[in-house]
Amino acid sequence: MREITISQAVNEALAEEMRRDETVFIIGEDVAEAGTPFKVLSGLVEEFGTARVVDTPIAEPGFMGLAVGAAMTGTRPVVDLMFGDFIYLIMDQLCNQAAKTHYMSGGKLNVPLVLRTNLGATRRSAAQHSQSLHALVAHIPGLKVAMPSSAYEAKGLMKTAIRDNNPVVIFEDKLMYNDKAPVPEEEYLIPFGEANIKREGSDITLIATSSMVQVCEEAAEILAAEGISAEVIDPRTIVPLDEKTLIASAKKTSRVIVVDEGHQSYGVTGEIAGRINEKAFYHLDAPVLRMGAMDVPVPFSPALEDITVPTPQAVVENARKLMLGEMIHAA
Amino acid sequence: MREITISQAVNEALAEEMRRDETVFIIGEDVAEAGTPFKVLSGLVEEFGTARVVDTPIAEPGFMGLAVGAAMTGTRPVVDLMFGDFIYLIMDQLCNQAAKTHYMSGGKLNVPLVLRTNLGATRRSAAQHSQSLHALVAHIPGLKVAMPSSAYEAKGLMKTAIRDNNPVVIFEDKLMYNDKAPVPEEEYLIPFGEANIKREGSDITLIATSSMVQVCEEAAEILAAEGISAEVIDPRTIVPLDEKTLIASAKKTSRVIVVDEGHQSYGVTGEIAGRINEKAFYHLDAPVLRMGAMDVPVPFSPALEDITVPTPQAVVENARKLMLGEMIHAA
Amino acid sequence: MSPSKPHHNAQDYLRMYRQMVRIRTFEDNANQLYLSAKMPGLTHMYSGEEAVAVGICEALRKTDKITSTHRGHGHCVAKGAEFKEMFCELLGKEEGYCRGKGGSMHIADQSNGNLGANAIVGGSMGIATGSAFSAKLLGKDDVTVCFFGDGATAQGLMYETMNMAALWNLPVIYACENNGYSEYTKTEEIAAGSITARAEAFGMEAFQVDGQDVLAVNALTEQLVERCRKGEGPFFIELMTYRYHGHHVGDINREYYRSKEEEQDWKENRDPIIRFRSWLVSEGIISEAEIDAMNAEIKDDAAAAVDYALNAKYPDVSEVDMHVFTDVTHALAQG
Amino acid sequence: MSPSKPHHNAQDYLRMYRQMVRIRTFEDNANQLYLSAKMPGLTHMYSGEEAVAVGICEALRKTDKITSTHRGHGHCVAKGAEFKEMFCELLGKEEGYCRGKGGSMHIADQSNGNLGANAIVGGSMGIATGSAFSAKLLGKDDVTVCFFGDGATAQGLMYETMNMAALWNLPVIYACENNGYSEYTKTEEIAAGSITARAEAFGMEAFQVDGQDVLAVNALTEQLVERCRKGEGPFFIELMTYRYHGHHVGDINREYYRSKEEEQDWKENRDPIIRFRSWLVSEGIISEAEIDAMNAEIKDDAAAAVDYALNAKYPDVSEVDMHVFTDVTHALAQG
Ligand SMILES: Cc1ncc(C[n+]2csc(CCOP(=O)(O)OP(=O)(O)O)c2C)c(N)n1
Ligand SMILES: Cc1ncc(C[n+]2csc(CCOP(=O)(O)OP(=O)(O)O)c2C)c(N)n1
Ligand SMILES: [Mg+2]
Ligand SMILES: [Mg+2]
Repeated sequence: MREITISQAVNEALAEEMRRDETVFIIGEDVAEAGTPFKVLSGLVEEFGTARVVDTPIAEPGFMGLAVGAAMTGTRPVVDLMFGDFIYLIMDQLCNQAAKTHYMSGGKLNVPLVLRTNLGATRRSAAQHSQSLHALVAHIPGLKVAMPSSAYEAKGLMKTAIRDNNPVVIFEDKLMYNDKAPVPEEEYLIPFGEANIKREGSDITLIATSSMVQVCEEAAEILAAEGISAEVIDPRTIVPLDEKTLIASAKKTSRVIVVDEGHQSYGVTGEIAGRINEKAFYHLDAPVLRMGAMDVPVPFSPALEDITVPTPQAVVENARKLMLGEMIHAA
Repeated sequence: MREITISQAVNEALAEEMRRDETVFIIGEDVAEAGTPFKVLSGLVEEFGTARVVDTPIAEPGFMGLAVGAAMTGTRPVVDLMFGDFIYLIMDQLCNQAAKTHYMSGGKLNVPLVLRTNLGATRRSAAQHSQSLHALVAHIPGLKVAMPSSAYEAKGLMKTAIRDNNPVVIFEDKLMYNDKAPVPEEEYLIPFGEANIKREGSDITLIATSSMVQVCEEAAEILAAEGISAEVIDPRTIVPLDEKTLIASAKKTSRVIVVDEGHQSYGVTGEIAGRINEKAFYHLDAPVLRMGAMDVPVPFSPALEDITVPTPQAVVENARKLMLGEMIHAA
Repeated sequence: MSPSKPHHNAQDYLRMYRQMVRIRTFEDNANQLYLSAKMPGLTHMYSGEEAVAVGICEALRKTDKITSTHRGHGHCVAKGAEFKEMFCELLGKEEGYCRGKGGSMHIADQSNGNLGANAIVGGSMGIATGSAFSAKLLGKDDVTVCFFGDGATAQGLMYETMNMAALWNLPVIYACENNGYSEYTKTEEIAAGSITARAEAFGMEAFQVDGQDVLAVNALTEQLVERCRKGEGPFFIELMTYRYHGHHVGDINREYYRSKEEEQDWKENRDPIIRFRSWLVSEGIISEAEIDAMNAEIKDDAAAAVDYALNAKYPDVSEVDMHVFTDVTHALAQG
Repeated sequence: MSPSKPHHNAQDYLRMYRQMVRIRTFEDNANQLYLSAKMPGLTHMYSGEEAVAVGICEALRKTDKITSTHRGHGHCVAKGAEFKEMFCELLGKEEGYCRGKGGSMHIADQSNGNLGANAIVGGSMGIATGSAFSAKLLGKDDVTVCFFGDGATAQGLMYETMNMAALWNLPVIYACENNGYSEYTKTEEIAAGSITARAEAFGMEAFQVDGQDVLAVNALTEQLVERCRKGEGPFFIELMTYRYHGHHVGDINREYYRSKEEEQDWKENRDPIIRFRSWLVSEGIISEAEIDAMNAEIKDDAAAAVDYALNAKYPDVSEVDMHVFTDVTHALAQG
């Protein structure tokens, strides 16, 4: 199968959906001629014109609000938020408006909107351009949250998101835009709420989101060499969350590590660990371990930044500990 | 000891600290003559004048940002955010600016600021005036988060918050402003990061925040009548979190329910359950149960609203299940 | 009163009058429901501002859109809503416009183009602008009116969206209902400079109009709507008006922020309904007796609707996790 | 060039010149560090805009405050910072102004009243306004200058804070550096109407000035700072200027959004340093040879600082969880 980058995958998904449905449009800063700073949207304005690939002023709350209204009245906006860190600026429009409109109207108004943004540290972009804030939106009922981990997912989830009649937030990893993966030429969609078992294993389950999937796959390789068989699961969407697959794996391996690039406290790892503990408790041989990003603002200095996020080595070490039952003494 | 309401307790704390330190000022909408819609600040403008009790336009991002700058330059703002739901509007100033300034400046700039706001449903205020959004800020490194559960805590935590050199967010329960509790005449402070064991018990631990403390105390009463001895713990601050006290109790009782009024998914209950599971796993007889508010926008209709938050009855039922080991079958 | 426009006929005038009275009557009943503790929560009365909503909405088609505010009953009635579904909504009943899930502060009526009240002050500026954007993209000539208060002019969102509307010539009219107060604070204490100048600075034509004169409001709006349809939008209107009640139904002792005399002056000398009524009679369009009959009929309608709503049923508890998502019947039944 | 102000003496002029050259030299080195892959991340060059930062900051005292932007090296130098600590910060070293934790986009120098660069466009409008609020509350006569770009005028926060500053007469000057572009987009495509009119609509005096003329910028600022100290603030200045490089150091192929000819025109005909240099020489304040010597000395200083910074050490990894809170040494060691 041909291999394409995440960047190309997202671009293809958007182009295909914009061809299929002329109510789909893209709105955000420097999305047209510039094709975004990450160049993900290159070529789209040439095909679809400036009426459907819309450059905005630097007014995130404004164009997010505009998208909510547009979505309520017959179009399907794909909002481009240049950095995930800017999500703080649009929280009201996203969480008080988009997320609640369908419910508050008793099911009469819909907000079919996609918010495309990103996450990920270690790009030397410092504290306001490096955050992974997906947990914030996952906490708010009414929003779906997708976290592609490869070009295959990036395309399939984006197409599903655009066709969804609810607000969907997609977090791409800004460091992975050039990573390639096999992507079929034929059209496909990836349903929300279906986890992907990236690698089967029997000794320990590694649940990982976005960028952390690759980290866990590397960890699994290392562990395999040591005779430890790790299962790697990518939930793909954290809302809805495919609890069933995660719990089945936990019951099978009886040891689980949850790895996510958001801050560890009050984030994604707590939720997933909490659910597994609750529903697979009597099958577990050890506590579910959580590995998030450090609870510190992302430092600029490379010497510090690199140690704030989970690495394959750190996952391996924790997996070894779990296998050896070392946690018993800790607990 | 005299009994005063939460409203009076907050008012006293502010008045005392404003007398003690003339750099403390209050800023927000209708805080002066009106004393806020909840009338919590009545009388303060008369004593401290409009220079220190400052009515603003309806510009939450603006006055929050103003407070950050004021805090960086020698004053100690207490920001009044009328409803906790408006926190979405100020997330950038709170989380990108206030929370990160000390860190980003390598320790050179401080932001000694208090954000006073509220939480709590069942007031018939519908989806945009009823949210309990403390988990969002607890996720962001650099912010401390206090959740008073009675007049005693409301006063002591507020005074500590004002003297803290970091940004602190305090969530009051908007339905409890008239609830009375014994509060000493003498000055006292409540240190952050120290949980309060509201009621000792040996069979099961109920960890509860804010409004849910009372819910759990009621549940504990009912359980006591059935011969089940419940320990009720109020963490008082969720950042910093007094993990030690929570874990010690979990080890003692071996059964835990975490009860919080924020939405259940990706919120506070997952974090606390996750930590207890991780650190008390081998002492637990049953999975840690989580009870948050339903993952739905808060409905207006009383018939629906009342069932979205944990009640004493629901806590009792879950406690019974845990005691009977019913979770075994479920798991 | 402003001179009538030639194409208006008696029916148009009478419908405007009727709609204003319907709003006032709706509010009187809502207030009564609050005072008798039959309504859950609080609500914000539109009484006194009727000429604004009616003058504007009578210039709109059904397919034109509006966005509304926390003080939204007037907009909802003016855009075509029925008493029964409105009272049911205010009481949290299943037959309400939003199945009781929205309540007063979120009432919406998409069948008549009302995209909903909003409990976030200024929160609908983006929604209205987006609705206008949609119309343009889809090639429709629908216009959107964004209602908001003087207090909302303090929200930055307004300037962000006005900038985009002006850059892209969107068919949207920003209608600022300046009732002199933002909660318990006078407008001059929270708004520096000039409100219309702010819109003009974005290159937008801005107008100030007497919001107690339904014909003036209507004539201006008709003009601007027409121009919007031709792609000459956006526009800004500041409507000078007054709310008779407190900020909400519970705001009863309010002399610390405004005087009884001021209230009385507006009610007695500038009431939009009284003014329009005498004009209608003096122009010979309707007699006093006919007007009284119309008023009585509206009163009866409202009473019947209140009665119906009080006896209507609440949504079933199983609805609590419905409508979280469009494609999932019960959100909490999932995984 | 604008006429000199009487109270300026040769030393003042020469300091202004020196500061402009220091900024240009700093940026040339920073760009070089990027091009040679010695600097982590990206950075935004101030070259071309020097007269803005210098003209303004030379009108300020050390205790006056500024807030800066993503394009902040110029403000930092102009407000008194040293090359060594600045280069250390850009390279993430322990001796940087922020111990390497902030980097180019968050560089701050509180010792000279620089409250910090900000990577959120418009993000410091509130901070600057609050700093002015503090000064007023504490009875100090310090003034705060808020630097921001034309692109930032699209952010609603600006209007919210200008409204409060105007209502409360705060001693703050909003300095809009209009360099014609917001990232890869021309200002006219993202700003409707008039930028100064927007400030004026809030009842604020607003000025437009040639940002390539350091004396004009300085003279206007001195006047406004003086008036701010007397309680006559706030003020707004739009400074017409140009950035020579791309949006950031990596923005190299940029002909799709602006022409080489345009860039050349600004560099050759409107360069603030060249213009001021010839004025200084023609006025007999300094000779060409003396200027060349000054330039060379600055070049050497910068080279030495770069060298120092390249060899300086990174913060110890144990610093990663320091400075999260003021009162906790290691945030992650807790609980
Ligand atoms: C973002 C936000 N801030 C504050 C409030 C609380 N609040 C509700 S109505 C109101 C006053 C609004 O004044 P205005 O816009 O003039 O409308 P009016 O009530 O006069 O019709 C305030 C402050 C809110 N609902 N939303
Ligand atoms: C809130 C926010 N939105 C978008 C960006 C990305 N961004 C960084 S600089 C910039 C352009 C800023 O333009 P302007 O304010 O004119 O400053 P200039 O770069 O021209 O100095 C943008 C869009 C950002 N950093 N913050
Ligand atoms: Mg008003
Ligand atoms: Mg610019």
